[in-house]
Amino acid sequence: TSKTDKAEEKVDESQSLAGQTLFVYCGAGMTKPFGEIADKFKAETGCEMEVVYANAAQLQNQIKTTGEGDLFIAGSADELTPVKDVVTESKDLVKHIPVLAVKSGNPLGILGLNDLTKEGVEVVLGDGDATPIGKIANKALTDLGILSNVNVIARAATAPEIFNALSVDECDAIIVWKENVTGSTTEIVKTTDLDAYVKKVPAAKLNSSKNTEAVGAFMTFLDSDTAKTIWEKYGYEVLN
Amino acid sequence: MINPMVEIKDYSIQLGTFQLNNINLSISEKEIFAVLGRTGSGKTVLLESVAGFYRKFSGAVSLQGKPVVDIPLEKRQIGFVYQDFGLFHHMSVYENITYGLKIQRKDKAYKKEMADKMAEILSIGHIMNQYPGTLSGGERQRTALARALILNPKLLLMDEPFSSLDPSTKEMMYQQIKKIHKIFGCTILFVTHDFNEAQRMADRIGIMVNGELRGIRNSADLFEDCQDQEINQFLLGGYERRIIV
Amino acid sequence: MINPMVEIKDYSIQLGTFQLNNINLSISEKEIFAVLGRTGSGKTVLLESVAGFYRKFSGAVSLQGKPVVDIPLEKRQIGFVYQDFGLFHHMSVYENITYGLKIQRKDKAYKKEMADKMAEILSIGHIMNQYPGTLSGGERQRTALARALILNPKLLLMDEPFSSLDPSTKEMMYQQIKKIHKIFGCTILFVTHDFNEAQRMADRIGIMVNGELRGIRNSADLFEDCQDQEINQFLLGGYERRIIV
Amino acid sequence: MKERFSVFSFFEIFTIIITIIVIIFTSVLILAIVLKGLPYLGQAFYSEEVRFAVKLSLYTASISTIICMALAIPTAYALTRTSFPFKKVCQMIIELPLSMPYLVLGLSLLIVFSSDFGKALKELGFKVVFDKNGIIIAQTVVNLPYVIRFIRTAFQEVDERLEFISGSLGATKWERFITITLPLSKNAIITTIILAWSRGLGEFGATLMLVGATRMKTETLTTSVYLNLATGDTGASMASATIILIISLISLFLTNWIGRKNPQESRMKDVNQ
Amino acid sequence: MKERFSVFSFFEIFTIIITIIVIIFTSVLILAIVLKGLPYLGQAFYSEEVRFAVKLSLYTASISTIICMALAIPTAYALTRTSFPFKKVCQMIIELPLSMPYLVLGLSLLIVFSSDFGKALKELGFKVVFDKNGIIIAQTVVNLPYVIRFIRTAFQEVDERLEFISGSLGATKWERFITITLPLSKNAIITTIILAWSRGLGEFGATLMLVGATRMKTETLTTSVYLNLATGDTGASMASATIILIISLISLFLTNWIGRKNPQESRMKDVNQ
Ligand SMILES: Nc1ncnc2c1ncn2[C@@H]1O[C@H](COP(=O)(O)OP(=O)(O)OP(=O)(O)O)[C@@H](O)[C@H]1O
Ligand SMILES: Nc1ncnc2c1ncn2[C@@H]1O[C@H](COP(=O)(O)OP(=O)(O)OP(=O)(O)O)[C@@H](O)[C@H]1O
Ligand SMILES: [Mg+2]
Ligand SMILES: [Mg+2]
Repeated sequence: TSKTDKAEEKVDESQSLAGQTLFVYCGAGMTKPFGEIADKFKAETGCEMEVVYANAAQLQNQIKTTGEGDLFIAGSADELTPVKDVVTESKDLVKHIPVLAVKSGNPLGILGLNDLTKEGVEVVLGDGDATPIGKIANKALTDLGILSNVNVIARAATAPEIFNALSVDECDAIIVWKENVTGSTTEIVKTTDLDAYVKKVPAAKLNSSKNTEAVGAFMTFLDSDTAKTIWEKYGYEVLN
Repeated sequence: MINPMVEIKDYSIQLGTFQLNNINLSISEKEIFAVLGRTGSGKTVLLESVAGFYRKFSGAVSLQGKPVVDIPLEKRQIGFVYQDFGLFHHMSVYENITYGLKIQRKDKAYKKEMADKMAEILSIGHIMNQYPGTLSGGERQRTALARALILNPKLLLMDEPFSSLDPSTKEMMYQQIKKIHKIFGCTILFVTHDFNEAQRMADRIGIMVNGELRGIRNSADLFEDCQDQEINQFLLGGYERRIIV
Repeated sequence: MINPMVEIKDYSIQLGTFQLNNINLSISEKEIFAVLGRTGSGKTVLLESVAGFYRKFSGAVSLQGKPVVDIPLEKRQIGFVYQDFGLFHHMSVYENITYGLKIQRKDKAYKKEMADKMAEILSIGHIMNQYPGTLSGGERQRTALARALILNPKLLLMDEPFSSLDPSTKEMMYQQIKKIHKIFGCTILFVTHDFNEAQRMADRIGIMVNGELRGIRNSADLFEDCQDQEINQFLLGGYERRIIV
Repeated sequence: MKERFSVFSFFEIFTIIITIIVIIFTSVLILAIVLKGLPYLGQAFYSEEVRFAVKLSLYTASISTIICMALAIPTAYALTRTSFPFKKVCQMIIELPLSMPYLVLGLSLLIVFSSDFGKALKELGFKVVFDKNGIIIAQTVVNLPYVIRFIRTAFQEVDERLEFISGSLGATKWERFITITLPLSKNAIITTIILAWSRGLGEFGATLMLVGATRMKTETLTTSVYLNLATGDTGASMASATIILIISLISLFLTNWIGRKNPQESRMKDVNQ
Repeated sequence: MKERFSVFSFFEIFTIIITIIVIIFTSVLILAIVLKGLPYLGQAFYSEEVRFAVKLSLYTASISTIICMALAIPTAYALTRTSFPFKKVCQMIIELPLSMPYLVLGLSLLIVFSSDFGKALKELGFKVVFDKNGIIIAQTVVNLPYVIRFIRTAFQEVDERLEFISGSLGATKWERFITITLPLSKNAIITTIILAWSRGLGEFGATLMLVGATRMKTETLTTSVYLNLATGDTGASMASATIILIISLISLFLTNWIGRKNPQESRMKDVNQ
């Protein structure tokens, strides 16, 4: 098919990218899939990949303060807002899916967001301003008109911390990114309540990038099956 | 039978290369006993042993029949004037002197009264608010003396207690200590390098030679000749000096 | 004209409530000068002043014509035997004694040789590897003496340097110091409470009374009567004692 | 009377130069924060959220410092003045967390206090996870190994002979400790308190992990810095940081003022080195 | 010869009980980490990435400790032994960052080293932002105020009289410092080194802000803990934490072993309190 052709073209390009370097900022949550993608790209094209991982806030500050770098892979498009001045172009990569998670076996029988208002259900969410997942949760619950009825016992500052709260059994339900939910002590509630709030992981080109050729090649590579397989391996859903 | 105040039996102790060897001594109540001896002969170690300072030893030291190490440190009621004074450098002279009374939870007025009495006896009234770091040698020595005396201990151990004093202050101290001894009847064991001082103050005198307590004599008989050549030599060392004067 | 070794002119200093008042003294080269005086009369402060210890004073102290405070501390070449010894407690006796030589970057063999010599003179060979914390009073004193003597200073200040020694060791020390003085010709200024010691060792003797250097006499004339009743009294304090012996 | 100062030696000049470099560098760092925070400072002072955070920060840092000292002083005493089996090993265990990232300590605390033990505590009314108490515990755990280590070092330096003498004057071990050991380590203890309190004020790794960041409930100044930074609101964030600096300045000033020595404790004060 | 121990007083028993509580609590915290990390430990040891992180951690922590001490010792000397104008103020400035959240210090560093000054440094070949050097600088800045404060306290406790005596025996200020002041603060300095090194090993707030974490380039053990935690891989994360614990244990053991006293420095060693 045409996709495999594209991949082959890239192999041909490899000579021209050897010796070049791409400087990428990537959210800490995506360390594993993106690390693998970067490795693959380097293997195929010979382009050096320097990927700085940190949490979104730190990356945003680094981008703004240093004025360096080619790409920013953020957890959601919202995270591009603080750096919108320096983003020239962005492209969505994979779906970032918020889910409702509960303890495995779903002892409280939570089947949807509306069940969060049930008596005795303790919920942990992300901070409504500082974390995208917190914003989503607020939005979803507000849209249902139940935010004030939900017993939110705590707000956490990062997605892994939200998940920790559930996995150590300090609450009954959480709203968190799908890839955060790992291990056997928790499970994702099969509900469509959050489908409307699915975000997309964007790859944003920064205006400090002078390496148009390599950036272009990498952007194309992100579309390749190789990249998509890797994303899927780590629980992300590929767009369309 | 009354137990002697201090009873040392077959006491030996090893400290580094130095050994205090097989000491036997009994000091009765109210007695004043002086220890003479060359520098490094073990006088201080002997006093420390009586105070129950050391952990590993053989033999026994008893105070009024009770092994000293079995009495908790804070209950031994021994007044000790250390050779290097051992003052609390973070406390003023007044606080140093009244330390024991503070521990006994005496009230302020009583502390003040006792301290004034001590200051009077030892003429240290003018330095009460100074810190030990600013004192002169003799002032430190008298502060240490006051700190021990104020508790009116049954047993007073003094390690060269007047060595930093000038002759006239010394003279005054002799009289004061004698007076205190008469009034309160404490037992005194002290170390000195001054033969004259030993004779004036003590009932009996012991001479230390190389970690052994060799001659124990009555004060008046100090210079009596004996078989022990080392003792004769030691006493002569002082005697020579005395005839030169 | 040769400058005197030590020249003190109209020197006054205030320390807390104590005042050293208008001192005038000139000590010529190779002279041995003794200071007597009651405890707390300011003898130590006088010695410290000669060593350039203090920051605020009036008048002047000069060594060989140069104000002592203008000479950097490390270049004053004064040997000082402190009343409380001031040993470096983190160093062994050997390290204490050879400290000055180490600073002068002398080699090991030389240090060893000099230390052995000092050990011989002061009979402290057996304690070379001990730390000051374990020494007896007399051993500390001799270590302090050795540390000062080893540098062969032009001016030796000694604050009651033999007070912790027994008579026979003292006797030995007198002879050794005299010998060292004869060989190296250092100037010596020392404090003592022992009239006999002062007379035996010193050429001249000064008497401190309440922060003033009152009588300065030749050694032989120490007990001469004078107008100053305080001095007479002070000397009598010792005399009384002497006649009692 | 005239005053005399000896000339500066080369070594002294060197140390002063290093000091100046350190001061300049520190000032630049502080300025970088303050300049960003200043314009938002007034606004921050009026914000109820910030005022809440200030109070919570001061409260938790103070309580955790008190707990830390209350645990560390006896422990340091036991480690230096008593003998019990496996003392060295115990000491190492206590000091092991020294190099733990605070994040890990936080996670570890979360695991411990979510266990049955933690649940039992919660039943008894002592809630830790997602609660103020958790902040205090996180700060305590983060500081404890340091504080113990420092106080231990301070106690070690105290001349045990003075303690012995105090004992022979009638003082029990407790009285010896209170009248001799503690006053003689005063400086080190003041320093340690400043350390623990400052670190309490600035800690966020363990705290965020254990109690999260619920606004107006478990939000300290430091969490507020963190949240505002994450929101992209650098100004507000630096304003909170500036408030921490101001608090810090006041406390340094106070401790300096308390810790000053009045009486002359030795002749060295008059000395011309 | 028989040995005698005085009976434990109530106070001593109390301190030992507190110690035991502290030890148990610490052990539980450590176990919570180790138990989670152990199954992944073997795998971690074989991972090239982890081995790189170990090396980088040891390297940066050691270098930053050396720099810290090299700056702090002269500064502490200047603050305690020399007099210059505004000394108290300087001291406060130096200690102000004590309570700064590391995150803020990191941001501040980022701002400073992204400025023209930082750009100039970069031109000169000294890259800080996104570079190993940045890790070292972040650790140094985070530790410096503590280290200065502690060494300053230690120097203050040294008897200046001994320094004076050393001077009168011919030692220049530098020699006095080397032979008297420094050896007499030995214990405090060892403790401070352990603090700085451990904190260097465990720091991530400032580091992440200044250099982020690039695998096989600027990834330390602590950032590895952080990244693994962020991706939800608690096992791998705790494995890295366990490695930090092991390193810590070894270093504590070594410093204990180096810091042991051999010669008998006072009679108190033989004493029965
Ligand atoms: N812990 C120790 N290690 C090694 N030697 C020690 C130790 N303790 C004491 N000594 C030695 O024991 C000897 C006796 O000491 P002691 O203090 O009893 O002497 P002393 O008779 O009081 O002498 P002085 O008159 O000089 O005070 C000294 O030579 C001293 O160095
Ligand atoms: N910094 C100070 N503050 C207050 N008083 C001081 C200070 N320094 C010294 N003094 C006092 O000065 C007086 C003289 O002290 P100095 O040490 O010279 O006495 P001394 O003649 O050597 O006595 P001794 O024979 O007892 O050693 C003492 O009373 C001492 O308390
Ligand atoms: Mg002795
Ligand atoms: Mg004196």
